[in-house]
Amino acid sequence: MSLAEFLSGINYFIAHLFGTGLPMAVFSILSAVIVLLLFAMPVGGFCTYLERKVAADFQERIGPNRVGPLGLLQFFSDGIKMFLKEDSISKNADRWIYNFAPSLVMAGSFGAFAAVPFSAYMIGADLDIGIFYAMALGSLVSLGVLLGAWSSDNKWSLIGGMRGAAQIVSYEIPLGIAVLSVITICGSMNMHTLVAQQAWPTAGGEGHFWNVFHNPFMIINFFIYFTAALAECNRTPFDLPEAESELVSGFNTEFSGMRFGLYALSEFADVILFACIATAIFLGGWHVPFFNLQSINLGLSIGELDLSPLIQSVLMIGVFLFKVSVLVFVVMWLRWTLPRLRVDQLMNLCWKYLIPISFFNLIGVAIWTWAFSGRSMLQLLGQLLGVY
Amino acid sequence: MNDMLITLALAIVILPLSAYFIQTIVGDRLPRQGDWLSTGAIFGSFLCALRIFAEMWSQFRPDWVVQKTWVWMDLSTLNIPWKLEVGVRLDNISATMLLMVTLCATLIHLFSTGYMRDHHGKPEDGYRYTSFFSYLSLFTAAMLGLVISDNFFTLFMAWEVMGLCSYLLIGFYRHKPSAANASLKAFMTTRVGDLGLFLGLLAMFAILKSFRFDDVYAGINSGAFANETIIGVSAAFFIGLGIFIGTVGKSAQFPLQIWLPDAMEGPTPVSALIHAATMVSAGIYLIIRIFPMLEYGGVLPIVAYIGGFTCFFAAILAIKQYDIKKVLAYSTLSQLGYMVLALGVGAYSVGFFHLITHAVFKACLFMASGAVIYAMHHEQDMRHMGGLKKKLPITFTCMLITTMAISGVPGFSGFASKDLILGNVLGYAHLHPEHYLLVFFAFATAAMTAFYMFRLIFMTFWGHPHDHHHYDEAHEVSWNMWLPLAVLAALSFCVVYTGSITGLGFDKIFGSANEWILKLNPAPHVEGMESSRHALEEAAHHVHTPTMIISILVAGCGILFSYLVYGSKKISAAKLESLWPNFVKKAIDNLYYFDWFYIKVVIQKLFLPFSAQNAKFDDAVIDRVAVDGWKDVTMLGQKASGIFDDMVVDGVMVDGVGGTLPTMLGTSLRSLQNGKVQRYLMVAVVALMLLFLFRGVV
Amino acid sequence: MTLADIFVAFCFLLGGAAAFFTAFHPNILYAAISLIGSLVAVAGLYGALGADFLAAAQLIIYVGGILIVILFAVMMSEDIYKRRFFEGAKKYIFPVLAAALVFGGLAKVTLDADWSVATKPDFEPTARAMGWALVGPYALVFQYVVVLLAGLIGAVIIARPATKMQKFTDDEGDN
Amino acid sequence: MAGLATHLPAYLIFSLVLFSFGLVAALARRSAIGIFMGVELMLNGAALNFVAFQALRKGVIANDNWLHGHIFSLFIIILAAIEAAVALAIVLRVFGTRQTIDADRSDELRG
Repeated sequence: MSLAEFLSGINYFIAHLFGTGLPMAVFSILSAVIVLLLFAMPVGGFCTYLERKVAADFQERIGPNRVGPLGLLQFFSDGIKMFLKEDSISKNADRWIYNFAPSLVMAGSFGAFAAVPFSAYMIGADLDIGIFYAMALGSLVSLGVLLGAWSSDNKWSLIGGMRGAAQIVSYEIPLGIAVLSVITICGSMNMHTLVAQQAWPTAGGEGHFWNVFHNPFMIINFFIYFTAALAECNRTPFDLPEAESELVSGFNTEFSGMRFGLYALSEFADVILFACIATAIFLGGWHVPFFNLQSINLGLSIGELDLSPLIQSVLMIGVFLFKVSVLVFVVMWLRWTLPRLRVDQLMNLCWKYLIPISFFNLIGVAIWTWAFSGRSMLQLLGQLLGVY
Repeated sequence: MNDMLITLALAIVILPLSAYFIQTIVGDRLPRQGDWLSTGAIFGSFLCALRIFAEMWSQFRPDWVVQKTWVWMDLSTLNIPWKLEVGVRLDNISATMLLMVTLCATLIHLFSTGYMRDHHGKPEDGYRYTSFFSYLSLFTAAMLGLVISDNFFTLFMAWEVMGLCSYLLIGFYRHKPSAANASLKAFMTTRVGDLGLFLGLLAMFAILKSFRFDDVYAGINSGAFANETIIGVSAAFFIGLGIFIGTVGKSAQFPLQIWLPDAMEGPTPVSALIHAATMVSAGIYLIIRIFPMLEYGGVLPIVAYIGGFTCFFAAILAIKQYDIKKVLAYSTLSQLGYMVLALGVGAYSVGFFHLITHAVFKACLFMASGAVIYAMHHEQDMRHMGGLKKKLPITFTCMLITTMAISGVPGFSGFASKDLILGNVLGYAHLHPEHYLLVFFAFATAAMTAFYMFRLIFMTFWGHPHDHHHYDEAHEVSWNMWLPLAVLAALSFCVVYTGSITGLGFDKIFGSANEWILKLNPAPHVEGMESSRHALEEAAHHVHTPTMIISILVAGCGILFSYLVYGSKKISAAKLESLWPNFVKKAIDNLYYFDWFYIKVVIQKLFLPFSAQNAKFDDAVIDRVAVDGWKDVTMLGQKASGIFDDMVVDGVMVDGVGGTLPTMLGTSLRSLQNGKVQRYLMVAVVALMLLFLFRGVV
Repeated sequence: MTLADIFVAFCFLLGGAAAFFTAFHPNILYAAISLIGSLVAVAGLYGALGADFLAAAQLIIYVGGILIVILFAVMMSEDIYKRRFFEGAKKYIFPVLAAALVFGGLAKVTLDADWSVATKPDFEPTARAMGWALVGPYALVFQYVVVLLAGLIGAVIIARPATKMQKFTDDEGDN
Repeated sequence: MAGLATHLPAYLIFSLVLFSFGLVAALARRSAIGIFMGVELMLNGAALNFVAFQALRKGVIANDNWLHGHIFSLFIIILAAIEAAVALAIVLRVFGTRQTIDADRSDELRG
């Protein structure tokens, strides 16, 4: 995967629909716009609605119900409100950094979506180092949080930002090691390959089903990943950077208007991103048990154009988004279930438990992969029963 | 099949090693503080070793070998002839060793669960029960790793890990200064030997580009060492001597024997495991592995004399000891000397035979002494014991059996192996009459061994109790402490090793397997040495019967004498002692002045003045001349510039640019040493660039 | 004049300008922030040269790790609310001269050399090849890199407050 | 400007620019962190060199398929990470003992 290809980030799906006649650059911009505007922004906004609904459910309230049917358009009106609000900057704030920081966070959380494989045909940029790329861009978030916090000239902000950066830097380690064990199993960092390997096992021995069921260590690994990802997104119970009962609103206290909107949106985008990656690398992406969606062929076509990729894509995206939304729901559920940790507990959890356990798991996964030549539990079972 | 054996061999090492890691990390939180984990792990190793041994037994041929080698590091892609291979080698020697080590270690672990019970408690309160077991596991893993190695590289690694464990375990009672000192002494002394080993191995790698046993043996036979010399001696001699020095350190031979008696400061199970059964045997094992090199390089006479002398003078020291563990420590020294002597005269398989038998009965002796000490509430002085026969019947029986084994009473394992050593030494002396001194060493030691070992038995178990308070409280130890003794004592009968009830030659029960240790372990083939080996075999066979008679006589005399002095008290011990010349007594009391020599002479008179001289040189020459001199030079420069300023500039160009130049000169010279790191960096960069730009000119 | 050329030119400009601010900006925090620009530009150039793994590694380690730590150190040690700490133009004179000397000398060498034998970057995936190289010809170096872990432990020990260390050694002494 | 992306001297000069600015920062910055940032810049310049040579002069120096330049850059990055840890530990320690990280004032070693 080269820079040229990266810049022109081929969207397989669009290429398939429109052919390759148009210049690649247009595709790339188009795909970026589609990914950003048509997916991440509305879904991020929708998540705010969902969060309020879930919260209301947990507290036996009704929640937003005025704007649109069931209050579904609430996030839209929220967005308008944010756009129209006065964009105030406090007097001593460092204007340059203050204006610059939210876009860093934005770039970090939205840029990584390019590597998320929504279906076998729809992936923003099919990079050879896809998962690594997503994590690399994710590391911009901590920088944005720290700088935004510092520039707003507010001690609550600064404390929140420091906490946020320390937390994200620390939890990047167990997260990375959990991802590393997935890479150990699959022998690739390419998102497409990672997902493709998790198909339901076929007679030829292809596919080892969802990675989370690959071996006992991977189940633990999934939980480590999930915990670390929660901390990376500053979600409860790790929401120390914006602990509203201690720090007003943490690192984004001073931000208002659309700048705050960017922070809020990218927080949800982060949650969705980590849910997407978790789905792709642990929960099998678009794969479902018992058969492979890619083998569906209804024989429909429009003229020369075979429609089966389109149909498969729709199914795959549906499956993928279903898994993602389950994970996102769990994240919201946790918010109303677990209390917030103290700072020392947070660091203890990371350095004394998650990191040693994840190292142990990495070694375990490596030994498993070596001992069973990369076969999963399911495949071994199948061999034992003589199914495959 | 072979793959399975290799896997088993790896499992043997990995089991205790993982036990060590688990113990280190979570040992304190396990039930019973995790002693069952270490014990269970080593028991698993024992089962694996048993399987390997069974395979070896079913094959029953001298050249049985299973090995697998992995490439660890291969830099030949970069045109560097550096290829490091590590692997596992299972042959008759290592299979037997594995069985012996795992058996002893399992039993000693079991024994420790009883012996160390007083240390049970939370680590916060200073109890270190878990640490003890984790160290034991690490040690065992290292010893087993040494045994399964197929090359000197991993052998050396395991060797050093054992050194570390020995340090940790000797100094286990770290609140006692004597224990801390003893651990340091052991570590430092073996380090001297390790230096020799290291040099030998380096020389070997430089010549052979390989560490593997097979390559070494093949290299010797193909003449790879034939024309090489290192610092004026032949390479084979240098390598052999260096590696033998490693043995001298690890197996506590003369003159590096000083650490082993002090090492008795450690807990008794440690003494049993490390300083009797396994670690000191590792030195002998090393000689066995490098034997062809010693033979080829002509180091064997040195080996023989060092072994002979060690066994003799350690036995003399043992006679005078009153600490029960010290007696055993010196007897260990003495028996190790026997093994080295046997190997030195060229009796390869006999040395190995004695290694195995000695490990078994000495582990039992040490644990029995541990049981006695435990029963006597940590009283170690034999003068305060006595009459324990009735109080500790099982311990007594086991100890008596093993004492008979070590003394060479017919029917016990020590008789078989020691008799063979004596026979070989005598045969060797027949072949080379100039070495008759060795025969004297060997037989005198046999007599003294019987004497001092029975002295121990009589003083401890016979007679009347000297300390009624301890005596009344003493009682037989619990099952987990006597069971190991019983097992090892059962293995101290020579029928296990030679297939005959009484010893050599009669009543063969095992048929072809009789004397299996000797049959299975012939020395590796060395070109041109076959005739001398054959001659030794002939000679030893020739003197077999006289040797047996003499050795039984000698041992019997020793036992009888011991009974007369300490059993029936017919001869007064004090009177006997007064017969000794005064200077001998004094020398023995001071352990032949070895410690005195090393500390007073070698360290204080040799090393300290040397380093003092160094310091003086540093102070006088480097500091004064080089460092301070630079200051003088700088000051001189400044002064000169001042004079220049006064005379030339002020004088000549009074109000022109004259004021600035000396100031700049002075400033720049002074700023050479202004302590600011950036200035230094800048000077370096500028200088580098100037050098770079004008490289054509300079 | 392809897309890649524009991208590379952009990276050059961004990196150069950011490096300038890193060296000359009077506010240390701004210098640290403009360091991001240089690092990101270098990451982009890695991408343009076909080193995709390195580009991502550069981002994740430098931007996500080292820069955060630098910002932490700046915020914890300097009095950052004293917005300007002018370092004095005088202090820059000799360093700039020295750097100019270095730049001039090396640039001359660079431009004088004959670079006619050149290949095009190939945009193959590099991660796998690098992995093999690390366990192949660079195995020894790779194992030595593990030793650098000692450096991290040393850092932890250095950063420990002095009083606590003193206490630690005292405790040991009592035993 | 055409062909800039495959023009080796352009990369070399750019890395030289980074190196020189890094040198200025390392030599002139008063604060130890500033010096450290300069060092990071210099390291980056050097690392870029390796990759540029690997990509654009492939097979000229080492005639095999190992990615030597990439590996060296990777080692530089690893080294820089560890250097950051150690350097900033020292900075914090210095700040703890003398309440300043001004490199000019930490000159106990002056002659």
